[in-house]
Amino acid sequence: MEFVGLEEDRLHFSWISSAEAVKFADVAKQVAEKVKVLGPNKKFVKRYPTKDTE
Amino acid sequence: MSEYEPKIVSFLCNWCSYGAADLAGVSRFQYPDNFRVIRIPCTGRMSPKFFLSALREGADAVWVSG
Amino acid sequence: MDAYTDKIKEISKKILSEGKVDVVIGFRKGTLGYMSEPYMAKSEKEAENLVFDCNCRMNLVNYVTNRKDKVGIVVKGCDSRNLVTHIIENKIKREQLYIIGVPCTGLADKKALLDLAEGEITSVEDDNETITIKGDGFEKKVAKSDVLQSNCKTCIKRNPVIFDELAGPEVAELEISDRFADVDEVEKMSADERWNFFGELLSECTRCYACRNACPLCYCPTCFVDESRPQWVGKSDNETDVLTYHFLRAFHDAGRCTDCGACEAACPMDIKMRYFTRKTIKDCVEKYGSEAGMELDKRPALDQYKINDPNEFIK
Amino acid sequence: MKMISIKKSDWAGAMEKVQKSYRLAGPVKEKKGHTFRELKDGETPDLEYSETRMSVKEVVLPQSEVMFSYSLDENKEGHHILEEVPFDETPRAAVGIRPYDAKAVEILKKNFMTEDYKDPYFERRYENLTLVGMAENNPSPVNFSTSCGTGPFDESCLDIILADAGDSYIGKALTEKGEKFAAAAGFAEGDSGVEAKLAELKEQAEGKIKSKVSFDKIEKMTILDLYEAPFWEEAAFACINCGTCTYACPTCWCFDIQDEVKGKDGVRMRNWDTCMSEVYSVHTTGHDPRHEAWQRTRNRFMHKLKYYLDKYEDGIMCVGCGRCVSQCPVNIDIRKVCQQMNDYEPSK
Amino acid sequence: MTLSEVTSISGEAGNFEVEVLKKPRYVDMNKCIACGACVEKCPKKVDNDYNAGLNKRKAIYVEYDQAVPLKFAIDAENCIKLTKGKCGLCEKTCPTGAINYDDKPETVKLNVGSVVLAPGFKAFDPSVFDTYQYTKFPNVVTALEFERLLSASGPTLGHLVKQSKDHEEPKKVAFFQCIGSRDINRCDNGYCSSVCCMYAIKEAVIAKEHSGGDLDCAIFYMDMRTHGKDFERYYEKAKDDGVRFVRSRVHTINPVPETNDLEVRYVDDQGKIQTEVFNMIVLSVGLEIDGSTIELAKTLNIELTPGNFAQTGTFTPVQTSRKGIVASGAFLGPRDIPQSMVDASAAAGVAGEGLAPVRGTMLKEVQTTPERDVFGEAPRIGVFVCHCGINIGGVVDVPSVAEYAKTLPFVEYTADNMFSCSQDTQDKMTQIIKEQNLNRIVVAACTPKTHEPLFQETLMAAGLNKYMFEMVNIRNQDSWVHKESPEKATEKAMDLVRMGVAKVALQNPLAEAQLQVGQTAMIVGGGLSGMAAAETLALQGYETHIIEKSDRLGGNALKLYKTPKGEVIGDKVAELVESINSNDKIKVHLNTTIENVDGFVGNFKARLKENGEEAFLDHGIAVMATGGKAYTPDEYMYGNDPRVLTTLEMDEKMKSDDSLVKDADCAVFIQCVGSREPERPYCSRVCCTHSVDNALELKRRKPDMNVFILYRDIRTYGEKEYLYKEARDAGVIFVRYDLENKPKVSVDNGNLKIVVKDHVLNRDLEIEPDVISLATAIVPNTVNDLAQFYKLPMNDDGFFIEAHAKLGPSEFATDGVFLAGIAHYPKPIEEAIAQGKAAASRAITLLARKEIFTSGQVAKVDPVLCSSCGICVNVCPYSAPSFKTEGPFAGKAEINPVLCKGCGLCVASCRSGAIHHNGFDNDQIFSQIFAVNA
Repeated sequence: MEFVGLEEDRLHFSWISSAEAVKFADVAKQVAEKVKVLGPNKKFVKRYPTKDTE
Repeated sequence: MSEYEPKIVSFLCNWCSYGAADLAGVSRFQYPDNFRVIRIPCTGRMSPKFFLSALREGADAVWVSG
Repeated sequence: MDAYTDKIKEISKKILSEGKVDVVIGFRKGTLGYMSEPYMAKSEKEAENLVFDCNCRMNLVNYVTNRKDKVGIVVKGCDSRNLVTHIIENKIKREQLYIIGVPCTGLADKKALLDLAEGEITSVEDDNETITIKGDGFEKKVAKSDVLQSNCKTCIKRNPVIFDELAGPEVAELEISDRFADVDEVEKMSADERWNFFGELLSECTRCYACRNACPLCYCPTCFVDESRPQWVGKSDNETDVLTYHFLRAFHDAGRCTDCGACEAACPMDIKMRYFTRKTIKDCVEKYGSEAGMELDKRPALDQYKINDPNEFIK
Repeated sequence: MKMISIKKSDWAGAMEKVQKSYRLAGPVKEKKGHTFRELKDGETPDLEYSETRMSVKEVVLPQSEVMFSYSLDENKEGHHILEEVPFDETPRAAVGIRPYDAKAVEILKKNFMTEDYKDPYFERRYENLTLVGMAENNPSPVNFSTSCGTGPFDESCLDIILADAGDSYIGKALTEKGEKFAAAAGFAEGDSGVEAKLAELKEQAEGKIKSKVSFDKIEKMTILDLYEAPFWEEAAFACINCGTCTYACPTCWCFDIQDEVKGKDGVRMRNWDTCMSEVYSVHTTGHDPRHEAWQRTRNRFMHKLKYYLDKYEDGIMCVGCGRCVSQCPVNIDIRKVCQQMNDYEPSK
Repeated sequence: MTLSEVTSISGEAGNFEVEVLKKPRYVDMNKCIACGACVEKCPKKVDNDYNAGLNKRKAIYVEYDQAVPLKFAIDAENCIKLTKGKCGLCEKTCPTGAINYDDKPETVKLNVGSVVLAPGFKAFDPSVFDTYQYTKFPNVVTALEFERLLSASGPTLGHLVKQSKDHEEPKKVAFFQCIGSRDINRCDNGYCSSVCCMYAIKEAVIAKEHSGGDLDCAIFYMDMRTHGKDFERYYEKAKDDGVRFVRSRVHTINPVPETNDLEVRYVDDQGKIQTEVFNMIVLSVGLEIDGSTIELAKTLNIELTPGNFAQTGTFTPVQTSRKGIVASGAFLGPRDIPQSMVDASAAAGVAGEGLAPVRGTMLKEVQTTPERDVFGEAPRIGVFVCHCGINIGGVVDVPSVAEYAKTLPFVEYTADNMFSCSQDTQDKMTQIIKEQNLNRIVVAACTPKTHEPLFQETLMAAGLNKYMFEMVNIRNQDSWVHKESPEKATEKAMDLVRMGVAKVALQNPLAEAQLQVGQTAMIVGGGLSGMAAAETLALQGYETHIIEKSDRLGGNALKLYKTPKGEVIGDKVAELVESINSNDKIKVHLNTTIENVDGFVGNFKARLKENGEEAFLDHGIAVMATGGKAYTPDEYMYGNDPRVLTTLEMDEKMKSDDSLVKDADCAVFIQCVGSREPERPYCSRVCCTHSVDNALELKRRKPDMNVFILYRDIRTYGEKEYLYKEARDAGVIFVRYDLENKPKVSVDNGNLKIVVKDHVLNRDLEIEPDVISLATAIVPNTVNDLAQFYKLPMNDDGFFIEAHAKLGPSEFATDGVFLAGIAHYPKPIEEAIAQGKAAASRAITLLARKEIFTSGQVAKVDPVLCSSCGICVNVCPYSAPSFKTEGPFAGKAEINPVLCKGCGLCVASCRSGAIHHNGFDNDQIFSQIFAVNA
């Protein structure tokens, strides 16, 4: 996805075991923070046609 | 920018991160409210279709956690 | 090339007459001077029509999917790797096949030929070194290396990996210094540049699916773009849908694509969709050290489940 | 009928002028060659081209066109009711189309604008459209339009015809619509020599067309004979069933209606469809009368060269533009297939 | 039964009377919903034992967040109400009225047939050592404390800091091994605690991960004992990662004045005194048996070893000295998780041997409501939103959420409940489902992980298929974590409910496949572990077949001489073989190989070649006890001189008192022959003990014989350490060598000569032995075909890969196939037998069910869409997909619902979109994605 130009921070992967509540909350904060920095996503978003496409 | 509240679709593994999220609740750890969780049986279930679809539908980010 | 053609005819007639195969799938001369058409010879007489030249741009493995009869097939190096994947993925059995391997010196880029032509092309001749384009009142000779299809310039396997018989002596493999230069270039761009680059790349796509249909890997009974439960990819020429299609198709070919170039050769709009598949090839080579279709007993890189070394040596 | 002669150097100015009252579509030179598309303001149709991959079909029957919009939100007024989408009534012109492509529009009309039924989407676009043709002095080697009842200088379906006469474009306004357009563009009036010059160019151009098809015998054969002819499997073997030929074809008119919904808002749209695809013919039961790839190929040729011929008794559903021939990835050639059909002698 | 202890056991095997004292919890387990409201209010803080006293908990508490049962308890010693009669805050706070200060202890009498003792261990308390000054310096911590510091759920949330007041991050950490182990001078624990080397390495590696690579970790040790499966690799990797290993026992720690640092003095490998300053010192404390356990053993009349572990026999590894009472875990000796798991299963298996005749005699039938057929009905969704007292209702606007849910498609009924999980609400829900004719239910409340089964029962009681249900997590993942923004939390709850409704609307009733389990067991391998497995299976009443490729039972044990405990192995094996042969439930197939296996759990079918003839054997489960063999060395003159023997050959010579041994004046044992080498990077686990034992035996036979053991690390783990000490006391000379400087064996004038570099003297030592015994590696037997038949994974060394390295050592990820003995990893007799019994015990849990019900949430192939590419077959870790061999869809894939674990890997991998995932199908997940935005 990055290859086609999606910002790196729009996709996050992590491994958190069921015991790692702290890590979960931390990662959640980081993810939210990074995405906020990026601003609203414009890529890959389907613009649904609402009226004549012309 | 402070107004901007992204919507982040999170796919959480039932056995790992979903449990961690539950536990975070038990422990009352506060974290941002931007996540909309979809419980999946295992991160192996995660298909590229879901990433694409989430973004297509206007999610600002996707978070997959196992 | 004529030598290949003669040998292919000879082998085909032999295996057809001996009953080793029911049909031979190869190429015949097209109606346009710069095209060869996939063709199935069912008799010795029809085998006379077979040819092989630098216009044989389609990947014939596409034509053997799920066949039940005994098939002779003409394959280049890349095609033979698709054949390996086909056998691994149960699309055909090795026993059904009589493989006529063509040590390949590359295909001529259709667009390059047309650009060189000064009128109608009546024939394109290829002696492995030089291409001669003949037409209405003109004749041009060019070095073959100047008009190669771009995938042929970075070919890693010109000789077939499996075959029953070769149509000519093996050729030297290419020495490639900078195999993924095109992909590297894109990777160097910023996210926005890449986004615009691909937007531009796909802007003319009409979703005719020639690339998919020319691809031997795309044999699913129902393609994901045609799935209806739910129908999550729209069918219009909407740019997101177009991108979704190209993007996910590349995902599906990851670890399996041999860069045969049939997709690009088939595209009526000259879209360079191999950027997508080549990125997956690069990643598979770099991350898993795996090339598609090199061995019959090795499944594609992303087809494997490996139990990771359990590294939590917790007491 | 007004003669037109306009210096090439004046062309851009005329187009700029006409854009004040018309929306234009035409050939534009891009990286990979000429494409035919809607023009942005200030873009000039480039008449110095040999071919465009897509035809004028896009203008009267866009690849994707929204028909209705609707809302599923029960809190909104008029929910669950299909609403028409607004249409821009500004006159449009397709400038620089080949005369035989205009003939294709005529063929499309047979489907979309019949006596009994008029497709409103097609009709409003057609009625609003002025067809400004650009005759072809050097038809491509795959062009066989003269066998199809039209040609590189066919005036029958155009509003204006233009032709390249060296340093100027000459031509004539053929209809009232054409005259209006010519006036809006301020085309200079041509002298009486124009007519003769056009005739001369026409003869030269038509003479250059070597490729021909005949369908005289097809007409006389029965559908069943042709349908069951033995050559189909071989003729269609190479076909990969992509949609290239159908999308490139100026006369292929099939479409598919789709709903797209996001949240509670949706649209109903129609998209080009292609008979080459399996989903085109598969029934909801799962049965597919044209399950085999070659059956779909046969259907396309039978429709173009036999069913249409029988139904409308007005030639074949083909204008001989040659796009499908040059764009087909596997070199399936309608000329060859037509020949095979015409030459076929049912054994009976 | 929690908070309980056994006070006495009377009677005998088969009919014990056990008296159990059940202490009061002061919290009604049926009412407690573990919401934690009480903890917030409780004013009394107490040291938290779970975090090794490093932080505080309250007097009402749950030990840790994942405790089972997840119910709170009041610590009576610290509760203000119970000690002083005041407070009572928790009672007021509890939304469900679960607090009961009047709870009383009660004595429960149980009548049981067998008893399993699993009392565990306690960590050694290093306060007794004044040298390490554990009590004096805050930065000297035990490994257990360090473990908690590293843990994400620990007091510092995994952030490593010093325990001195500055709480800075340490730069240098030292680990001292063998604290309270291998030491009879100061602590009387002469045994090796077995696990400390490995946990120290692990803690060092994790500390480096948490604190960044430049954290310096040094481990001070005597012998590095990484004898467990894959441990040696981990040790090597730790070295590569920069963990320092210093072979030395530190004698003093001195504080560095003005700092919180500690100076360490030790003697290095070359005999030089070194000093080094560390910020933290971790004492790798050993395992020991708690005094109360020793008391219990006395009460129960169970004999203990010198180390106070339960006394067992090598061939009866979990059997205590009292019949009917078995033991497991660290009570049997210091051990790690996998070994404890093996013991536990073995103990259960042995305990069950005596109970087989009465199995299933005390069960009760459960009443069920017939399931309503909802096929063809449009969805009628009921949405129940839970307040959970104030847990959700205090943050999220529950009535609005319920109101909002009404507007969603197909929702016919909504309600908000105070406590959805209470019995009366459940009954009401059942009634509403029936009255409103609902066919799909959404409950927005806590987490499905704890409450889904409860609500599913409600659905079943109302006659609905239990899968027509979706739980929306608005407590754990919403109200509890977004307390500060109630509006956003409410918005999120609405979004989540919308997603849940969208998903459940597409849910279909799911059937749970049922499968008969063939009641026959097949054991591959007639060695000790195979026979042990057969014995347990047969004693529990199952027809058992042993497949042995050779012409006799016994395997490697036939070549062994005696156990370190002195048991003559030959006699014991003969006894075992006799008991196997005389058991009419066991059929032994000698000279038999397995040609092919078809089928799956409960229904395997093997094609055998028995004495050259084809035979078939249907079996419900299989045990892989395929064993291993001695590696044949190509070094140390082996094969070139008859005086160079392998350990097994040495055993033979000792058995027959061969003149080679009898007349020898000098014997040398060389360790790690073929083990711990680059091409075989694992420790063979048994060789140190074996060589030490043989050396000792030689000394016993001929006390003036010169006996040398050339070793790299001596790994006599557990109570085997006593042998090592005894051998040193008896005059066996131990000389250590490095992999880089292996001993050199040559023949000089017809005499054997060994040159080895002595580390202490730092010069070459020449020995002229009369006999050399090579401790050769154990290599697994080649069983690639079996692995393929059952689709079992193997590691790079050729040992099978078990289901889980820690928690599932005796079974495979493939259902119905179990693992025992050397095929898993090299191990001594008692561990091989224990694992044989463990494998049998695991198998019995399956066999005893007679039929298996599978989850409905499995993957399913649509053959029309399947393209037969085989990716699902290849990618599945559980071998659930295969190709159909007959019928109209022959060649297409199908998934055996019994084997499918519902992970969805195949679904995601299927390019053709041909695999449906019941309960998590693509359309359902898409519908959730589509519903994310309103």
